[in-house]
Amino acid sequence: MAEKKLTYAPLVHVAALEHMLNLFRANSLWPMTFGLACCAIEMMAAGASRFDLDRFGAGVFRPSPRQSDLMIVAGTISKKMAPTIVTLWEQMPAPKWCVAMGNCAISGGPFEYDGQYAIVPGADLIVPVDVYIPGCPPRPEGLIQGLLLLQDMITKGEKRNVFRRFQRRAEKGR
Amino acid sequence: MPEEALQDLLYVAVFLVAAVVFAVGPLIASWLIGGRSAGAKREETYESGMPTIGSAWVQFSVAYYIFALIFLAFDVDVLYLFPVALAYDKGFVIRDFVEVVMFIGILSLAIVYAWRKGVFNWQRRS
Amino acid sequence: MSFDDFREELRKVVDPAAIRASDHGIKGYSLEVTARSDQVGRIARAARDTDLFLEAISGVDFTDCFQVVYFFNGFGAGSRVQVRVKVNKGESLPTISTVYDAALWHEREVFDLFGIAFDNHPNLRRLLLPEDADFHPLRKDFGKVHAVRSTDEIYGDPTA
Amino acid sequence: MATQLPEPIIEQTYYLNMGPQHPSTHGVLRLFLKLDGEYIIEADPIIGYGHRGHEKMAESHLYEQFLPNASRMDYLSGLIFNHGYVAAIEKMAGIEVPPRAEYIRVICAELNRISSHLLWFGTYIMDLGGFTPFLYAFDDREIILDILDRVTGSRLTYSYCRVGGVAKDVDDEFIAATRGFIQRLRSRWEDYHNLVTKNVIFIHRTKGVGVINREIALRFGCSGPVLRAAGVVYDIRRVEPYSVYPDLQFEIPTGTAGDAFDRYMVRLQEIEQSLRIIEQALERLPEGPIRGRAPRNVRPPRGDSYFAVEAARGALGFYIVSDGTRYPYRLKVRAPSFGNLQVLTEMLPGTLVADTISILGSIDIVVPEIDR
Repeated sequence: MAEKKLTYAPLVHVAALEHMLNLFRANSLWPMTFGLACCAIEMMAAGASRFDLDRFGAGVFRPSPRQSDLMIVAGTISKKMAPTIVTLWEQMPAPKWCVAMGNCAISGGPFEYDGQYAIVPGADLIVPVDVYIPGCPPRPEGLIQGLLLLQDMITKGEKRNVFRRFQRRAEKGR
Repeated sequence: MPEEALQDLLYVAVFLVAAVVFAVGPLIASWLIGGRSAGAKREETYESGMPTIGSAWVQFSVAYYIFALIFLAFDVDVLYLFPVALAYDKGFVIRDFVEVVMFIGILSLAIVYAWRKGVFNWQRRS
Repeated sequence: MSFDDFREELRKVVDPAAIRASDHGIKGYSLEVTARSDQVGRIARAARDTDLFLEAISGVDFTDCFQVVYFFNGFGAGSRVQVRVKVNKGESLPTISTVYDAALWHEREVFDLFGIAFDNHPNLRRLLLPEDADFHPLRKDFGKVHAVRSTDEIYGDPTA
Repeated sequence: MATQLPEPIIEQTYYLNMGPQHPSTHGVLRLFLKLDGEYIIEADPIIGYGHRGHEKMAESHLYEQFLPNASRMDYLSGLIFNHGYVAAIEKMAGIEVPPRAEYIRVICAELNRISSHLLWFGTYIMDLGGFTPFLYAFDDREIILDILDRVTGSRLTYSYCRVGGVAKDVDDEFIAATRGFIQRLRSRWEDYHNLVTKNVIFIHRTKGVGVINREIALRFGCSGPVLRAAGVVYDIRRVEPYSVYPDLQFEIPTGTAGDAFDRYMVRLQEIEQSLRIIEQALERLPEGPIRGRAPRNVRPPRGDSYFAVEAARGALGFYIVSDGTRYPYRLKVRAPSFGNLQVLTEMLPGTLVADTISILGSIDIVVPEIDR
C-alpha cells in the first residue's frame, strides 16, 4: 500500500469551516483527463451527452494536474507509465483524491497472470486510492456511482451532503 | 488639507485597501485553510508527466511578442468600453454609437497594420 | 500486374527452389520464400521497385534458431508474400530501413522483444519496453510459455 | 576602447514532451518534439506506455482464453478484432461457420465500425476546438452501444464471436432497433455536415494539412482511411474478401489529395457505406443455427497462417504459428495504427505545433493497439 496521502493538514482547522469546504469540494470535483486504455472511453462516454457527469459537478475535465483535484486512473498501468502516474499525482495540489477505475487499475485485471512482465497490477501500489470501481470496463453508471461514493466520503456522510441529487431509496422512505 | 480633499483621499485609500485584500486575501486564505500536498515531483514544472529536458529560457521569435502586444491593445480597449456600456443610450444613441465605432475603428487599425506587415502568417524558417 | 513483376525480380535474387507458391485461401499468402539473411536487402529492394509495401516483420523463437518473417503485400488481390529468414542465436540481420521506412519501427520492435540485432539500423533502441529493461520478453526462455519447439516440429521440413 | 559587444545569442531550439498525459494524443502516446519557436524540427513518437504484452500472453493461454484480449487491443473497433481473431483460427483449423452467424458478425462488425468512426469524429473535432459535435456523435454512438449491448452483453470489449459462430442469437427487437438507428443516423446526417464540413475554421485547419500521398503511405505501410485518402482503393473487405462481404454491394470511398480533410471525408463516407452494408445484411439474414460443429477444444494443424481483416483503422492481420496443440506457438498481431502512426515522423517536421494536433487526430490511432 503506497504511503498514505502525504498531504499536510491545514493550519487552521475549524470543523464548521472544514465541513463547508468539503461540501463545495465534493460537489465540484475536477477530474484530470487521464485515460490509459479502454476505461478512458467509458469515462468519455460518462462525460458525454447521455450520462453527463456535469449533473454531479464532475464534468469539468482539466488537462493539467495543477488545476484538478481528482485523478481517475482509467486503464492498464504499464511499467513504463507508472513513474509518470506518480509524478502527476504529486503535482496535483491538495486536497486531492484518486479513483481506480476498472479491473486493470484495481488489480491488473485480465492482464495479470504469473508470467506478466509489463504491467503494474493495481494503482494502489503506486498512488493512494480512495475509491475502486470494478468492471472491465465499468459502465458509465458504475463510474457515476463511484463518484457519488467519493462525494459521500469527502463530506463524511451522505446526509451531510445536502447538495446530493440522488438519495438512496431506503433513506427516501424515512 | 481641505475637508473634501481628505474625503476624496479616503475613497482612494479604501479602494486601494480593498484591491490589496481582494488580491492577497485568497492567497493567504488558501494557505491557511487548504492543506498542502507533498512529494518529490511537486515543485517540478508540469510537462505531461515527463521530466523536462533542457531549459525553457531560450530565445523566441519576435512574433510572439507582437501577438501579445496586439492582444494587450484590445484588452485595454475593452477596459474603456465598460464605462461606455454603463452610460450607453442615455438619450444620445446615435452619438454614442458613432463614438464607439470610431474608437474601435482606430484601434483596429493596429490589427490592419500588423496584418499588412505579415505578423499573422508564420514565416517558415528552415 | 505488379505482383508478377515481383515474382520475376525474385527469381533473379533467390534461387527458384526457395520460392514456393501457397494457397492464399488457406495460408493467407500466395508466395512463400525462404531466404538467407544476406538476400534480405535485395528482396526488399525488389519488392519496393514493384510497388509492394512492408506489412509486418515478426520474430519467432525456436530451440535451434530464430526466424524473422517478413510480409510484403501489394494493393492487388492475393499479393501477400512471406519471406522467412533463419537467424542463429546471437547473429544479426541487415536492415531494410533504407528501402522501407516502416522497417525502422518494425525492426526496433523485433530487437526489443527478441534481441535480434539489425546492423546499420540508424537508431536501434527499444521501442515498447522501458529503456532500462534488460530482458527480451518474447524469447521462449523468458517467463511462462506453453512449449518450445524446433523448426522441424512445426514446419516439418528443415528450412534451408 | 569600444565596449565589447556580447556575442549574439544563437537562435536556440528546445525540447517539448507532448507526452503520455495529453488531452489530444488519444491515449498514452508521447510525442517528443524538438521545437524552434512554433516549428517542429524533429518529432519522435515514443510508444510503449500502453504495452501489456498481449503476444506473450497468447503463448501461455489457450486459443479460447485469448479471446478477451483480442477486443482489448483496439477497444474502439473491438468487435472487428474479435471477429478477425476468431476467423483466423477458423480458417486455420478449417471450421465451418453457419451463414446466419456470418451475417450477424458482419452486421455487428459494421455497427462497431460506425461507433468507432463516430467516436473519432467527436474527439477529432474536439481537438480542433469544437465541443458540440462531440455530444452529437456520442449521442448516436450510445444508441449503437445499446443495440450491441443487447446481444453481446458488453459496450466496448466484446467476446461475442466464438470459434464456429457467435455466442447469442439476435432477435426481432435487435433488428428493429438497428433499422431504427439507420433511419435516425441518416436523418441527422445533414446536421453533421452543416455543423462541421462547411465550417470555415475546420476547413482551414484541415485542408492541405498533413498530406500523405501514395508514395509516403507505401513507404510506411499505412492502411485504412489514411491510405484510401491518398487515392488508393485498398480495402481488405474487397481485396481479400472474407465472411459474406463478397455478396454485399458497397463502394470503397477514396480521397484525392490525402490531406486531413480527405481523411475526414473518407471516414464519413465509410459510415454511409457501412449503413448500406447493414441494411443489405439485415434483409439477407438467413434462418438457421448460429454455432457450427466447432470442436470442444480448438487444435489448428501445425504450420503458420496469416489472416487479414479490415478494422476501422486499417488492415489488421493475425499471424498465427501453431504447433498442433491447443496453445498458439506464436501470435503476431499486425496493428493497423502502427504504420499510420509512424508517418508522423515524416509529416511533422516543418509544420506548426497546432498542425500536429490536426494531423494526429486525422490519422485516428489507438495506443494499446500499437503497443500490444
